[in-house]
Amino acid sequence: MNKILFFAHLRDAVGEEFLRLDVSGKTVAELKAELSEKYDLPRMETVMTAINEEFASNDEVIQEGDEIAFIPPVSGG
Amino acid sequence: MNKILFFAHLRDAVGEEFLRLDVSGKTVAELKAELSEKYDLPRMETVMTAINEEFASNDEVIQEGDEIAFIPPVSGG
Amino acid sequence: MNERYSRQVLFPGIGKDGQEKIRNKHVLIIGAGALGSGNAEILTRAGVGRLTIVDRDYVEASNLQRQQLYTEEDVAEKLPKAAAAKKRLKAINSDVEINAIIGDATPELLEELAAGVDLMLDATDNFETRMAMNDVSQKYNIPWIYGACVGSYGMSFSIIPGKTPCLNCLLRTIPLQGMTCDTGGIISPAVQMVIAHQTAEALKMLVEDWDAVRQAFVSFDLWRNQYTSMKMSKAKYSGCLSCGEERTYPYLDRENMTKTTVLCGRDTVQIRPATPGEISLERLAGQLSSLGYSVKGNPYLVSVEMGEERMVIFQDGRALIHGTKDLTHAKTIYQRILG
Amino acid sequence: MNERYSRQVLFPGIGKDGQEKIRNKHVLIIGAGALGSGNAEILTRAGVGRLTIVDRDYVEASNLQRQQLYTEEDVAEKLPKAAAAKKRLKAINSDVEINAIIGDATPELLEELAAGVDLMLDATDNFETRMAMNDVSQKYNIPWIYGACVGSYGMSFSIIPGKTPCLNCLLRTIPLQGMTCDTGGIISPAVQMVIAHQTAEALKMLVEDWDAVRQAFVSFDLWRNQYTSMKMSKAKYSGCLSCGEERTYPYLDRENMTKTTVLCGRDTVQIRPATPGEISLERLAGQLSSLGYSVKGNPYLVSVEMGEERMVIFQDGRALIHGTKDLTHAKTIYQRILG
Repeated sequence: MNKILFFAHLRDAVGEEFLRLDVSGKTVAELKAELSEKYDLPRMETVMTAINEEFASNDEVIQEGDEIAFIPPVSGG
Repeated sequence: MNKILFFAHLRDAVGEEFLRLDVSGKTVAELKAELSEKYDLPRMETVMTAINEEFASNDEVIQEGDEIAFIPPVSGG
Repeated sequence: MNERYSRQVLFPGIGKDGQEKIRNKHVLIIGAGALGSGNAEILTRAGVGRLTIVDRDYVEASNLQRQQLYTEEDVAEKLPKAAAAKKRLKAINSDVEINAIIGDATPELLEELAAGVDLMLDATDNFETRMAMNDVSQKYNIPWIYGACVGSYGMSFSIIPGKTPCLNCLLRTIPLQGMTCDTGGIISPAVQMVIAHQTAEALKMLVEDWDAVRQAFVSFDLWRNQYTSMKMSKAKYSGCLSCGEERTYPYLDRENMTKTTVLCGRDTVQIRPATPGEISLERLAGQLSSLGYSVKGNPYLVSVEMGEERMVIFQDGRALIHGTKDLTHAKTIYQRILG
Repeated sequence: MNERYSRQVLFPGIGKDGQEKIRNKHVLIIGAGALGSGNAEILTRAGVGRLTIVDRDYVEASNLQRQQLYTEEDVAEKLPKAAAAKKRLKAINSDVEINAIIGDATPELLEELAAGVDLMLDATDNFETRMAMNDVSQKYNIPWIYGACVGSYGMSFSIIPGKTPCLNCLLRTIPLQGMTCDTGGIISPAVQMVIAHQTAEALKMLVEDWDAVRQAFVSFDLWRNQYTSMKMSKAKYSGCLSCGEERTYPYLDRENMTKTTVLCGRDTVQIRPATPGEISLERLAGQLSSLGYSVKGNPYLVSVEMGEERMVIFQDGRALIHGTKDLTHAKTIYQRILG
């Protein structure tokens, strides 16, 4: 099982602070594509991903028990 | 085994951000007294304690695997 | 839409209704030092209806490094902080009613000011005043937001009567000899971080979004890169004298306050802490001298030079401030060092 | 000990030597909006030697809610932000040399300013300028600190050439259609929280305490009570064109910049983004109209009224700004909405 956390507007789009899903074996890119379709999430390809509080690239493979966080970069200032 | 985290001046007194010690079965008060003596920590009776990121009173008993944090209240402003 | 607040109204947590609510609220800020000036500026910019600020001090050169409303001119004029703050806040937002009170935040004054206040913000530098705010909060059912910092370390906690634990539940007694900005130093990022937390909580309460209010006690250290959130549901103490069933509001009682007396015929004020405690004189002397103060000591007392005054501290926490007859000034000096 | 900085010198992370180092440093701040004004005030109070501030905008009423150096008088006088900031900063600390530049932070200007600068602080409102800062940082070996916020959400990351990943490693390309303060709103606690992180990192770098510099990418949401620290050691990308072995500094190249042109004989500016991308017009129109803007659209374009101007945005990111001939002003409007 995996815990998937959403930050900023992604949290509003998903409607929950986190989801519990079994996504082990998938790459980050695959998970992004799946969630993007299911929740109509905007521009997921630009969103940063942390696995267990460490930066993860789009081709990293998710393991059982990993905690995933999606962190959208913003430009306001 | 337990992880024990120190904040603010306690961290400087201990010289480490955290210690790994087996302290299960002890109360918070007992652990405070022990550390206070070993590291010459000032006024530990006024320091707040979190066990697994939850407030713990002085008579709470520490369990195996618990993470303990010592957070000294300060008065500056 | 009022153009001035447009970016805040766009934020879904506030919106038009929230802005209207902010406009109708009255906030009391105790202290106009680092936390007080920063909190006051943010709430003034946010368009709060009324702001009452209490402070007993005047602006000094050593304040400018972190106290954001003040300028070199305020130091030159030795303006009281509350007055200097009001001047700047009016230039920032003339729509906000600013009530500046130059004086000591005694329990009597706090009780007097409590009527009609929607929220209190803690920007004081000592636990005695905080414990009095805490009792006033419980007695008059007014939420308040604790905030404090020293060095690069700080903390904040939102206290809502009837819902969260109170400060007395957490501390049980006033800690003596805590670290203060005069003994541990302070950098302004730590101040700003506490202010960020206090004002976010304040805005949530002003727009009455009670579900968004943080349940956890936050503490952080910006130099050591630490941040922790401590859940507080188990911290409520049923025997608490401030918020428990048999409450007595002990910190509104004169008996439990620091006592100040001018010593007859001498240019000296005596300070007696509310709860006498054992002070480690050796540790205090070491700490003060490593900070560059000129310190003398023996097993019974520590004597420290502080500008024009000299403070002598005894083991039970009692102190003599030589070189002044001003009670409020003497208490300020005492609390700067002993918290 | 200079009384003014005494509380900062007392902090063990700074001390006398650190204060001396701060005094000898030159910091470049890009942007004098919310992050820029707050960062500039803290570094000025801290006693930095020299501060250069670049901004292309002037003070407007909607800035006052969160931009801490400005007053109602600055709005009335329509002062350029860099000039208004300088006026206030000099009143706060006359010892600091303030260099105010009123203009667009183009790659050319950034390269010109880089000489002799010890540190750059990001306080801009768009990724194009940030990517140019990032390339300048790598090319001239100057650390910089990324900071950004929208709503109650914000983030910060310290970038040290040769040591940490750079912004181009993280993003790989400029995100189009990010959230901005003009589309998501902003509350000032979020601004202050970013500033707290940026200035803490800045002080560490100014006193050359490189071990204390935060290795993690911080992001937080003050309304939703979230905070996370993401370790970044694995983020460094060897093929990065900004910091990798075969670097080309692509964002210093005119080719990769947003192009602005006045359309001949019309009161209109055309904007062409550096990297054309597919914009979801439907989403954009929905977002803008739910924010209260007057919006019209069809499958090929979205048209939105923005005060005295009207902006028409096409699917590839190209836009026409009607009602102005001022290139910088048009680019400001475009980046406000599209980031």
